[in-house]
Amino acid sequence: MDLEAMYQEIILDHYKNPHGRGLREPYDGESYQINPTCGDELQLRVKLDGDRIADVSHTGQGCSISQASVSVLTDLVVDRPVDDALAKLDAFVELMQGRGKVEPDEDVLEDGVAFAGVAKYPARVKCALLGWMAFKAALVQAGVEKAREGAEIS
Amino acid sequence: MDLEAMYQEIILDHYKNPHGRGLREPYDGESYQINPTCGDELQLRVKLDGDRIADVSHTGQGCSISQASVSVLTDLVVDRPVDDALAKLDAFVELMQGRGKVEPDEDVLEDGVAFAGVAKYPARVKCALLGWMAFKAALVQAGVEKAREGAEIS
Amino acid sequence: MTATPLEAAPLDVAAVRADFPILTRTVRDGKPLVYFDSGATSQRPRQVLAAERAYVETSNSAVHRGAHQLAEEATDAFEDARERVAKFVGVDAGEVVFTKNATEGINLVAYSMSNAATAGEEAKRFRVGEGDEIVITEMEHHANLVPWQQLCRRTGATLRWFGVTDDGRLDLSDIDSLINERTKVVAFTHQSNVLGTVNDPAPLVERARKVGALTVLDACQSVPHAPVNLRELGVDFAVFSGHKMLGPSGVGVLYGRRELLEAMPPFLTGGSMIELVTMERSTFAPPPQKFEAGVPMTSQAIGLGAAIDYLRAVGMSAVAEHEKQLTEAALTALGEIDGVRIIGPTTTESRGGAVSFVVDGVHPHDVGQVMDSMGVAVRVGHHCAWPLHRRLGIPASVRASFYLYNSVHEIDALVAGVREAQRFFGVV
Amino acid sequence: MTATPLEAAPLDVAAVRADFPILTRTVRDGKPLVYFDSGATSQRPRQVLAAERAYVETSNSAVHRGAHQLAEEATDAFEDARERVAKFVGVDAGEVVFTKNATEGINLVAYSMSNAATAGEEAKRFRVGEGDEIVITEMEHHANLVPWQQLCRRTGATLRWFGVTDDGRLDLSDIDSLINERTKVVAFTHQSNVLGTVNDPAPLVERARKVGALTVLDACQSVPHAPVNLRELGVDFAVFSGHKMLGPSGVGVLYGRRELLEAMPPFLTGGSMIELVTMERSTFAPPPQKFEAGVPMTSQAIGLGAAIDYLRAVGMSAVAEHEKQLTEAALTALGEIDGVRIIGPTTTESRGGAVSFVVDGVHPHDVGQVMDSMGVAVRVGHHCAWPLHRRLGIPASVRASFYLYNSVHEIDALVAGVREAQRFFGVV
Ligand SMILES: Cc1ncc(COP(=O)(O)O)c(C=O)c1O
Ligand SMILES: Cc1ncc(COP(=O)(O)O)c(C=O)c1O
Repeated sequence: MDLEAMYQEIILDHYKNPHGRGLREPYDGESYQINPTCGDELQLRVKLDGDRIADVSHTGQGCSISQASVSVLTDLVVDRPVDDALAKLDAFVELMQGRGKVEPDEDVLEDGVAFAGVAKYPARVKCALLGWMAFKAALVQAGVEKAREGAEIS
Repeated sequence: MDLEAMYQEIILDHYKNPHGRGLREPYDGESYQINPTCGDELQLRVKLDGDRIADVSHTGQGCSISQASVSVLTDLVVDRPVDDALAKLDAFVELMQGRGKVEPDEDVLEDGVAFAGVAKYPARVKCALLGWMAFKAALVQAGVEKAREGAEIS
Repeated sequence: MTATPLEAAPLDVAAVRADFPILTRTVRDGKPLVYFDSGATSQRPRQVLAAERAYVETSNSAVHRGAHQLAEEATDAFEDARERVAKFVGVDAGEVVFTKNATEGINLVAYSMSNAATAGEEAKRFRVGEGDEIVITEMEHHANLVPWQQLCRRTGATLRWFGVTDDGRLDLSDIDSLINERTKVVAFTHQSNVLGTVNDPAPLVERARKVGALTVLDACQSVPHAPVNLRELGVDFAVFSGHKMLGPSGVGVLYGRRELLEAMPPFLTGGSMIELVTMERSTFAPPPQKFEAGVPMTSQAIGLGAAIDYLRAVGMSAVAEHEKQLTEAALTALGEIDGVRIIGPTTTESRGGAVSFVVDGVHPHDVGQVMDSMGVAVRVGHHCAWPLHRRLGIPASVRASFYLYNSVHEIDALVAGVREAQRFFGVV
Repeated sequence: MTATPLEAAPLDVAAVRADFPILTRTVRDGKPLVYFDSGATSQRPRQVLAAERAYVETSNSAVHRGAHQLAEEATDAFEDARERVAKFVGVDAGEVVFTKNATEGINLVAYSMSNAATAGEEAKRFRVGEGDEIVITEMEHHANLVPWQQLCRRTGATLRWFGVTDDGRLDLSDIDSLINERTKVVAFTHQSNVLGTVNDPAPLVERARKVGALTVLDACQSVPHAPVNLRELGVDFAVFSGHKMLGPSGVGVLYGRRELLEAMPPFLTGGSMIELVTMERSTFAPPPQKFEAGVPMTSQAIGLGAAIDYLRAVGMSAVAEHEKQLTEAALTALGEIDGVRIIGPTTTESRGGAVSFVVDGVHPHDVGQVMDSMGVAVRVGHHCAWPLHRRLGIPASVRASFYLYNSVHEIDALVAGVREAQRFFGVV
């Protein structure tokens, strides 16, 4: 196994300097997620501005993968239309649940493509999805009904 | 397997003409036993006369082995001192639980030695012991404290 | 011309038998084994042994808990087995809970229901108490009877049941009164392990739905022997056991409709079924994990997956057809013997391959002993269906139960055994 | 001169390893497997596989139910396994109940206690309700915590617990107030699956006896690793799992003192555990059958018997001594690495072979991933002891757990893994 293939530079960079960290007010939806197998936790807030994601803020503790993933998420969705964000969410979930067999679309996922290697390690997929589960749940709480649809994350 | 070795003539004779059959009054102790794996049942009564077993009467339904065994029991214990009967009980239980490796004493067990072959078939041991369990329990009910001791039957 | 689908190919008994090492052994001084006790437990083909062994020798580790390669492989193999089981009975993997046997599955539902009393609002529909009724049938195996008696004992609910007709069919004449507004559960067997009777779930499911009762199907004797699609049957829960369908002992299956498993309170608790644990309180994982506390029967689930592959390869329709032939042969041959009384339907109409009977004048135990001396393994007793035997007025019976590895000429041994028992005990 | 008893012979690791096929495999592109996850589940030697296979290929059938030769052989083999298990821990066969895992064993006791509310007078001593207390510890595995929480929930009893000291020992300073006249159960682990800490049952058993409380020992991590005599320890109940002691998955053991098992109400109900069944009510068989509903994990119990033979042949003192050496080596080597903090006792005094630690600046999941890439299988997370981790102020840890087949030089791989994780994540 090639450690570097999994822990791409991009992942390590986001892990060391996570974007969007710290909880901010005001917000429209919030979610608290835990990974029951390792005790990692994440609290995430979403602020909407009409159909646009205005802000994503978060705090918590976790491994490099979960921390980097929520940082990338922040980059991907903030300042985007909700529909775009949901499309990215679906694409990311599909990538992560693809057992390494899904070819990621860099136009959609940007830095998120770095997680392609993680998809080969089922035990880490949960880590990578933790932030996205929180994002989805926070959107639902913020009243974005269509966030209920789409990929199921587990 | 030799069927004749298990179903000795003596057993078949007792089966066809069971001794002591029918419930009689008066009695001092009574017991109802069932074999949970096959549903066989046996009701048995004991009448004491001081330290002597005055009568054993029984009814029920069961296979040739359980029927013959209670018939032999009747022959062995009726008109004997309680101590003798308990010694026979212990000897019979020992024989039956001996997996065919115990040499029966004909002086003690008389017709009961015919069950030596049955001891090789664990599933049938329970059948052979059903009447003896009932006898033991009935003695206890009749106030014979020492019937509590001795071989455990299960 | 199109190729014949696999399912339509008749079963090649000789080829099947070659996969079961135990069938080549002899018993009681060299008699070839005639195994007619698959209703109690079936034999395992070498493919099942090989699958378990391969797992143990290459990937064995604790599932859902580790992050190393072995744990990954083990988790994949385990979940893959779950998929196979689910597909085999037409449901989703998330609706399949692995238990130790079918008995645990029924107890799980019964205990979850009494646990609902102290669980949250989402579990409300599972609550039972005084005035509520649980309906079963008089032909149930103890596994689908005693847990409901105990649930009633714990909660104050009342147990009621469908009777059985003299010819061994379910008497549904009082269905509308038996299943009523007070009914919380209707639990019944798909196929009787004694009579062979196959019950049509449709009327029971329909009536139960109408009154809002949950249905629990005991599929122990149907899933191994015929194509069964639980979704199509429309039952809420169903159970079956691995050891009765060529799989290992120690693994059973509970199917539950997803929304029910989601709302139902947990039963066994401990590791791997939790979401969050503090000393004060815990929350629980989504199903099926919620119902699988502790390290599971991993290699056994994998063995069950291999058993299902085996059954699929043979084809369940072919299995059913083969058993029908065996049953027909047995019913005919036994029916021709004076003094033999068959318990249950005497034709193969809505009937599976368990043939129980009594021999006038010879106790079932003695019949079994004679058979055993001839190498024929049948079961004697009440087969864990004591009330049914009482209903039929007999203390016990002899049961021959068939499976895909039995050949029609083995029926001759069964008949010879009965005749020998009659001769030996002097009733002919 | 007398012969040296087998127990005194040191363990021959190379010979032992040769019996475990999985240990010769490689992982992650050809790295030799270093298996340090036996605390989660152990590997099975070929002798265990052979015993199961021999059973399945010659005697497989339903135990305690049949009268044919296979059923006899199966019942004998199964009961023989029970005898071996009993002897191994110094108790009687009638006191050994086979469960699917240790988790089921603890749930069995907890549910029997709530069932006592609706059972007869003989079960009175098992009843719990409001005002009663259940005492556990903060170092319990979820399996010995959540079932007690749920028992409290069902009955209204209160859960209380012993704390853990900073160095990972049980804090018994408040034993006299924690275990008091209201206490019904004292449940505690013999050896922590995280800290390695070995708890002396004596003071807890003594105090519990004084107040009439029942003791339940979680022996999951002690029975596999050292000589344990449950009778001498004086506990009322104990549980352990086959899969952690070289045996198959799917089989666990509950020990209960005979008089308690006799008086305790049943838990799972169904076939084989009954005495008399009518539609209205049932009575139950004596223990252990009373607690073994349905067809049991037969070949697995037999495999466990073979695992015990294997452990006895090696000698449990030799196993314990060998693990002590491994633990000593690990504690020393890890102690020398800057930035590594060992969780739990740092000497081998009253301590078994589970060594958990954290690496400053590197999350346990990431440490585990690096280890895995080097072929070293450790466990990361809270190891089903979340409250303990919270108490120690850490979300998770890395655990290396040892068994008889680990060699001391494998500790080098553990150390190399930690150093590589530190290098890779740039914390050194
Ligand atoms: C201390 C302890 N208790 C209980 C258990 C539960 O054992 P099982 O999962 O086999 O039921 C384990 C292992 O997971 C353990 O380490
Ligand atoms: C109809 C039926 N239900 C339930 C059971 C119980 O299955 P198990 O003993 O595997 O739990 C059996 C088999 O014994 C059965 O035949």
